[in-house]
Amino acid sequence: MVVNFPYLTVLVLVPAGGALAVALLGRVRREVHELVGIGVSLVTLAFAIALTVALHAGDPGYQFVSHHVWAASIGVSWYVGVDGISIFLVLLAAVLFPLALAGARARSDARSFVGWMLLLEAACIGSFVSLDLVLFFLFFELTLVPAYFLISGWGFERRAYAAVKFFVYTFLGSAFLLVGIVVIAVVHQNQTGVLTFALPVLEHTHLSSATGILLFLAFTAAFAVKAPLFPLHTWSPDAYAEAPAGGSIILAAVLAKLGTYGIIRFDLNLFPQASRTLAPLLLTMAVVGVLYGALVACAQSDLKRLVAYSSLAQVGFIALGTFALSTEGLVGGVLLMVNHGLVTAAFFLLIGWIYDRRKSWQVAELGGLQTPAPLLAAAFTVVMLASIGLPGLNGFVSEFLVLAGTFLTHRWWAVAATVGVIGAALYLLWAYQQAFHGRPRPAVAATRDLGWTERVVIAPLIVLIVLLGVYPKPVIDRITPAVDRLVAHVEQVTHVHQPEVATSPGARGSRP
Amino acid sequence: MIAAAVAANATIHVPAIRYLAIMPVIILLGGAVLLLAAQSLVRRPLRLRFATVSTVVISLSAFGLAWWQWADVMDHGPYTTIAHAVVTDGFSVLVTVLVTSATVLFALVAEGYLAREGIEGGELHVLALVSASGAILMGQANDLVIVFLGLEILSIALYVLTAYNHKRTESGEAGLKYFVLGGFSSAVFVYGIALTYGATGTTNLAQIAGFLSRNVLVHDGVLLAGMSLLLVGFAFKVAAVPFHMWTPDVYQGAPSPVTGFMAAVAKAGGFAAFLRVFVSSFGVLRADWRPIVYVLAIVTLLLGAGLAVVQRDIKRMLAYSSINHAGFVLLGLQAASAAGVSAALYYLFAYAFMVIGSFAVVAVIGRSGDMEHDIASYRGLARHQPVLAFAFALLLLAQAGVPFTTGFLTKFQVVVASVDGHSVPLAVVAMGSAALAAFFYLRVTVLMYGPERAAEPVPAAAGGALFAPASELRTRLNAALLLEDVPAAPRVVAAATGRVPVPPLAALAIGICVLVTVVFGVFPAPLVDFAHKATLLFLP
Amino acid sequence: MSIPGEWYLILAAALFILGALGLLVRRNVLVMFMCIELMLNAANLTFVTYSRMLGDIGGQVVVFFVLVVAAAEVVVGLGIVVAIFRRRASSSADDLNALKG
Amino acid sequence: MLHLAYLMALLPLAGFAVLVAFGRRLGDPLAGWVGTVAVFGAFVVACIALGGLWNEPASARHFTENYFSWIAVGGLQVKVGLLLDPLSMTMCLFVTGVSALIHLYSIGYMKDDPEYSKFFIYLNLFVFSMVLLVLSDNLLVTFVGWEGVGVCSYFLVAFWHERDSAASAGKKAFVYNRIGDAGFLIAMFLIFSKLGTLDLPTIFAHRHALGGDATTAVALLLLLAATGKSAQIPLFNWLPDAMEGPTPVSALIHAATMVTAGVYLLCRMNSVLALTPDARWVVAVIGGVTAFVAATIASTQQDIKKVLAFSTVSQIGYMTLAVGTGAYIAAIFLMVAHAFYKALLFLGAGSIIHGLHDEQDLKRMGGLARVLPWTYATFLAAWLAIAGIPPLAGFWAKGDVLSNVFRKSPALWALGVVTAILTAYYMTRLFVLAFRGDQRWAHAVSGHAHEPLHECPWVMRIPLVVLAVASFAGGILDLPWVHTAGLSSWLGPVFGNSLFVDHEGAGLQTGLAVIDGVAAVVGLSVAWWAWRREWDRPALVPAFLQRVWYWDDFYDTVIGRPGQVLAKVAATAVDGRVIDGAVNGAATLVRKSASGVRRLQTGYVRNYALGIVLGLAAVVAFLLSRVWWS
Amino acid sequence: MSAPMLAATVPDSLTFAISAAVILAGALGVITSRNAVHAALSLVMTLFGVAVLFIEQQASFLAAVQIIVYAGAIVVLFLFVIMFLGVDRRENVAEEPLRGQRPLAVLLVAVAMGGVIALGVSAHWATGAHAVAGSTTAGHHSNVYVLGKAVFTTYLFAFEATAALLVIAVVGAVVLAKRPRSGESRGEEPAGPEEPAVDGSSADDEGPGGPPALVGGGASVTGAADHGGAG
Repeated sequence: MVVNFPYLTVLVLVPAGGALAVALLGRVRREVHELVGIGVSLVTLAFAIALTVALHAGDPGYQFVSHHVWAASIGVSWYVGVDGISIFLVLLAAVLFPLALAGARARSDARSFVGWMLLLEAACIGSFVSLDLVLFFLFFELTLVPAYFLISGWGFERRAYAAVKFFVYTFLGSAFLLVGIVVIAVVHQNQTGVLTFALPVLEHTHLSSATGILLFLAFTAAFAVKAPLFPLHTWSPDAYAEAPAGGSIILAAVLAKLGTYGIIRFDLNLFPQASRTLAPLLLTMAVVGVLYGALVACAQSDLKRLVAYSSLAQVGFIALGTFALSTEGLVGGVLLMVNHGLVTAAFFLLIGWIYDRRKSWQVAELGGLQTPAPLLAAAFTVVMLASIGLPGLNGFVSEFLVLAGTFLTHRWWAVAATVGVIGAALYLLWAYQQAFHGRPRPAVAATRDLGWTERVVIAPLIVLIVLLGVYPKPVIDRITPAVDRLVAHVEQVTHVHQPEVATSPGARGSRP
Repeated sequence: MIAAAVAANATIHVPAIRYLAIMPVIILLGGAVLLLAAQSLVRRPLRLRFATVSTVVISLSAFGLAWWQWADVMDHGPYTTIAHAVVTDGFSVLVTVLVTSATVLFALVAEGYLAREGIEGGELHVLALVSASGAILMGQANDLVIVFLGLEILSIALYVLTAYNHKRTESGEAGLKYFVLGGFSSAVFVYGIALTYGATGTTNLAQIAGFLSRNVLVHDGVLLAGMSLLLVGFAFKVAAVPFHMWTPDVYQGAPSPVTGFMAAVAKAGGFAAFLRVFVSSFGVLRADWRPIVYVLAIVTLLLGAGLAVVQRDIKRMLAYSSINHAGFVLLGLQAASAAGVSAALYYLFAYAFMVIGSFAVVAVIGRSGDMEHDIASYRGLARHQPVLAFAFALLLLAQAGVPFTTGFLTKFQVVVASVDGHSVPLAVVAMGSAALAAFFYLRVTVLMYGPERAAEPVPAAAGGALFAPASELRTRLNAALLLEDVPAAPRVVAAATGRVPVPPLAALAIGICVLVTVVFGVFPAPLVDFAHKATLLFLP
Repeated sequence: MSIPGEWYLILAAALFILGALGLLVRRNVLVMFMCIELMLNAANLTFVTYSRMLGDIGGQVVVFFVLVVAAAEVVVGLGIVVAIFRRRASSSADDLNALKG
Repeated sequence: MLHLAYLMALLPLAGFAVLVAFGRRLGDPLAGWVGTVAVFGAFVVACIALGGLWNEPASARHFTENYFSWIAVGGLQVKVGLLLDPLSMTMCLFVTGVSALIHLYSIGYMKDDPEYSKFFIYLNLFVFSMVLLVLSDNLLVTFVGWEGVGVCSYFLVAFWHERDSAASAGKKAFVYNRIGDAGFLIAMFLIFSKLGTLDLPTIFAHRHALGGDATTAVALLLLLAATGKSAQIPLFNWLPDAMEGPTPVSALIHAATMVTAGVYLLCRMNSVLALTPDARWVVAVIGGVTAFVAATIASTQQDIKKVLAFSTVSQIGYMTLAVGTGAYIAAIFLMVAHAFYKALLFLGAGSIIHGLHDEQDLKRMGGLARVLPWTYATFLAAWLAIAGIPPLAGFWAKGDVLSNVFRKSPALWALGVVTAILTAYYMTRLFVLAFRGDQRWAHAVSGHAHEPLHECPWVMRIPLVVLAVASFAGGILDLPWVHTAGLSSWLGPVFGNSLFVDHEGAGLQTGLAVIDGVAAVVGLSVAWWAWRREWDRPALVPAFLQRVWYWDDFYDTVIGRPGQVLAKVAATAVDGRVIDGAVNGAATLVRKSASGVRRLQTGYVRNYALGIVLGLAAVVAFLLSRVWWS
Repeated sequence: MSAPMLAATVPDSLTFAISAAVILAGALGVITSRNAVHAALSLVMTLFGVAVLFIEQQASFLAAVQIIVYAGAIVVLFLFVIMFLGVDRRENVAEEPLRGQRPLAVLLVAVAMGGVIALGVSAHWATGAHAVAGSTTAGHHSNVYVLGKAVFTTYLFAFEATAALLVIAVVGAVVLAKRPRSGESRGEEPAGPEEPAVDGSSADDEGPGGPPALVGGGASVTGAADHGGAG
């Protein structure tokens, strides 16, 4: 590949341009808009795959970097690059958008829908590749706009409430983020005289512990809302439930990852000391989220809300792995982001299709779907089992890594979270039984099974779910160097080392 | 008798004048007067168009001259002229550019408005031109007297403009309220000048600063009293809480294009003088006034955003939002630094386009009579006029601070300035208020992009009986939050259906506003650099 | 030996305060205008006094401008009152409260 | 030849893949044959591997091979590989063997089921998972198999998903297993954190580095896992419900193979268990108590499969008891023997149910001996075997367990003997009620006049016969007096030092064996006498036992219902009112306070002026205060 | 404070005392008289008092302007409007419809008064630099000369800028007094003599010099300035 070609810039601009193109396309048949949308997102996917393949697996640093001054006088630059952590999130977004476009089509006004979706894709990818804090913030915030319009434009009954709640809540969270970003840049400027927002530079800012903690809290406020972490999650059930299927997919599978990604990328890099100091707090939030999410999910009769709460639990796992601050935990966390993205996307796709057929998400009104729609049921089963964390499917590997990594550093939190593993089985199987098992009523018995397009859309997800469960090594191998670098950075700053896990137990002494 | 007493040789040497410095003002004022005269020469049907074109031409010439000034300042540095009464520096040029462009946009918007309302328009444009010259004067004033005169030129013309639409009772009421309170605050302001004069012996800003830096008067009662009276005068003009109370009434009552003009120009002029006087002249005393501005900013931010949430009239809502924006600009002032000044300037500049564009839409949607300002009028707008709705949504979202619009950069820069000035809590409050503000901007977009009727046949999602209490609670909350349904009066609904005619010039103005907001949001460097170079003549 | 400036200044302050008080308590718009004039006069008196105390002509010049402003303000203000009066025959400020909230 | 061992897992997996892809097109019965052939292939491979292993010297019967690295992060290196030693070999043999037979049986049993091919998909997947569980050389990969069999069990129990009871039972099975899995997971974390590996040979080699407390914890956590999978107290009550699955499933998964995985796991980890006597006591007590409790319940059940299910629980209790006493070989012996006769019992029961058109109630059977001769004959062998009548397999295997227990703890031994009596009792009761006495099933077949009661087809008969032979002769695997040739010598090296070796004299051993035999005969006779003529004796089936010692009710009251309430409270009160309420409340607060402040905006210009003056006063006051207080 | 007072000459003291009394009485008259006409007349009283104090402080020209512009033009305009509108009815001053307005206002005034007095006792009132814009008596020139010179030098630009104010006043008066074209308003009948001077003369009177017709004092102001400039 050409070394200096701005691949990532193109990756961001392709969907953005696609959005513009769709907007300018004028009044043509809806299929044309949809095809253009799918085409553009497939091109993006091709780019993303090419980048993933070209990524040097062993290189922990940022790759495909392009750095242009954007607004010199305020120190902001167009500074993008990926490492093993972000590339898979980019890939995740690139995979899910075409599927969402193809699998969850708008009921009306396809042009705007496709346009917003493509803009959202650009914003999501932009967030994942940004290495400049302000640029990240820009994209991070930009995601709100299309997401907001997707919810309020194509959502369900209480979409207005959900959309505004989503927007304002996350906006409020990012208010702290913006101030935090500015503060660290100013502190850095006072130390070095250079005003910059570049992450690799700001990493070396010396922060007093009080400042570090405050900044950490400011950053984390935004990310925890976005993720969402307990107890800042309450926008998510509403938003996921009221959004159209495509919106729910992206919201839960990609957008929410911005929060956890932000924690890993920015909190840990910028405030290692504070991250370690406050890890018990965050771990507790995470564990409570895991258990609480499961508990509340048990009481949901609405499939979408149920998945929303299960997401809360899953995000808890991600945060758990992150703040375990061990290599295993972090790799698990990153992997879980990808896996949860795939699983949730599949969930919302399937739930969307169920809604198309039955006009309801209430499990009680679905009963017996498996008989008329075995393929749908099979797909749902696989996804459900992946979400439960069945070994051999993708969820398990990441969940195990997270828990094992957490156990190394924070034993009891891991134990508590492991108990949460039971919960997932409880509510998902209950919901599955309610929705799919039993003798179908006549209305249900006439339900269509998956059609060809639907099969084509869900198949890649199922394949990925299985593939990442059986052979996650290529992914892990690329994530690990970046995580190692991150952990080393944290350890170097905090002078606290993760318990060493010798590969050869013979070499081990007594463990702490 | 007096003449006889004057010695023959006691000639008066008129101070040197650099005409370039005052040329924009001269053009605006002279143009206004010429326009007034020429009106009578034009046949009535053409009068409106003539006035519009003239105003645009006049403002554009001033605009062009401002760029000449810019080149001059950049090449040769800033200077004062006419006995140091006016100053030409980057700051003043930026204000000039801002004000003249706002005037151009105002003229474009007003054209359609006047035609629709059937109002004679010549004087409106004349007054706007004069008012704009007042704002420019405030930007380049180097003397409290000039500030005062600029303020009055700006304000008195605005009183008239506010009361301009004699067909609306609200217009008159707003004009009167504005006038009474404006006169009151002017009196306060003048008294403040008097006390400052007594304490420093001069009204010249540079001399005040020089005096204060040479003499230790840090806790002089008269000086502080004078300064606080000046502060109140400015705070009134820029609508900082608790001196804001005229704003919603006046914004609502004034003709919609005038409201946009007022929000952009009066705020810019007020802040320009505010910044110059306090950062330059009273820079030495910043320890005294920064806490006040700090508190003012917090109250302004929160109250502006909070009160906007409960408004149903879009103009009132935008008025409160402008109060919120004033709070943000106060952040730049509070920083009392070069960064703060340029951030505030950038804010004012970007805001001018957003707010004029917004009020242009409001003027269009207001329909004949300029009365349809209940937010319910915006219900379903996106169905009929997607482009208009999109433009409005964009302008509102930009005001909320959405990225890749100038609206984000405005907030970003004042926050940077504020943090730089060690006022982190203030920055946090500001961004928090931005989230609150997002709420009401979104409310409008929710309506625009919502269904046309209050209730649309929604897909049957049978509510789980299990959670009846919770969902009932939610329903009540939604109603309480005015989110789900804004019950509209039948009249409004009837009027709101169907397309609203958009005058081409207004469309042009809206287009320019959107373009500026977006283009400089995506490629911020030119505008940001502009504001960064637009520093004050001197900083203590 | 003339009266010290302080006395003038205190008198001016009192006048200013009385003007403000009048603005707050009177309902008639015209009287409110007059109260504003009182306040402006207080400012003028202050300027002139300072001009004497500091031996500086500047204060007197400012008064000159204040007078012009006051005149212009009154013209416009009365114009507005007249315009409003066409619609309702009241000059009470309390009758104007259609815009609120 | 050992290098082919992976085929044991791969063949069923291939069968699974083929059936997923083409199962529906292959249809009935071709899909069944594909599945069966795959598993038979696995069995053949197992036999070949056995040959390979057999040829090695006893000390070198240990074959490992790595295939690919599954997870490699930091210290966690998980490779997918196999560990073939006599223990896993034995397991593989009977797992694939019994599975093959039951596959064959299912071809007949599942005939005409609308989801015929799906059944074999699940079955093949199950066999794959089970083999993976058994063969893996890494605890985490074992866990993969462990979960795999669990999920297959879920699928198969809920196979007739239109039945609510089946669906619920599947869910229950999965959730109970999941509780055990949490234990497994935490045990793995603990091992990993202490040893940095999950590789079995490495764990065994460095087990001493675990430290005392951790060892006990690991052992107890694995026990928790085992109680889930092997249906031991306190997690045993999913197994009876699991009988909702098709009968071949009950035979294969819930009798012969999967449920013994817990015991296998404990055997596998014997070297760790050996370090913690305390934990072993717990294992033993749980096993003994489970055996007894389940036997009492089995004595009172009306449903033929429920009786067998509780019998399974009881028998696995014996195995656990054996593990707890360190008699691993006895445990494995009983496991194998049990696999034969319990599979046979289930298949026989299936044959009956099949014949009676899904009638499972013992009250509506009786006198079947004449109608179902093949079933009757084979069932007879299994009955005697499980009852412990010499010289059938059950006698030897159970005797082996009890004689080991006796030395360890006479109290537990006594409990075991009482259980043995009960075992003979309930099996006899079942046998008598089903095959002897009056034919009480007329109405069951009345609706199916076109299809009169019939003996099962030959595909189902072959497995019955094969298993009957195995049940009859299974004892030869490990006869007490030929320790050098049987299982003991074969498995001995695997357990090494951790094996509890009983050194009691031959006399005592004989005595114990006699007591076993007598116990069996006593139980058998009592049941024969009590149930030969009567089929309804309420006095002998107390509600307490029928309701499973109120175990389900207890869980429901203590955990289930409070849990539901808790969930509902969390969803509505906590999430709705508190957390969401705080958010909405904040919004309402803003609105309310704004409405309050809004009232200040009266519209009266004089009020506004007052506001300005107030603000002015505040500003001036602040600044002047700086004059006076500075 | 009292010592300087005593040091002043008796005529000065008397003049000040009387003027102060007149000023305050006039101010009180403005804010208490029920009739707007009386208020306007009270205002004249105050303006006159202030003019006296201007003279007392050597600002004789301003005193003249004060009388001519304020008393002569502005108050006349007030009276004109009062009479024109016919709103010279009595306002019930004793009653205050707005709750809390009056007590708060009085309280604030009391506090402000106290503040002023406290300030007067403790602080220096005039701390500024002397004669920055030019001495009041530079070279023994007359007040008018000095004033005029300041206007055309230091304050030249401000002076020119006032032109804009006058333009606004003119245009504003025209706009506001214009009768609504389409008549939903009260004034349906042909326009009365509503400020005919404004309407008639200002339309063609433009330029920075400002229209003299608008305010009586306008002429004086410009006139005086012209005069100074010529001199």
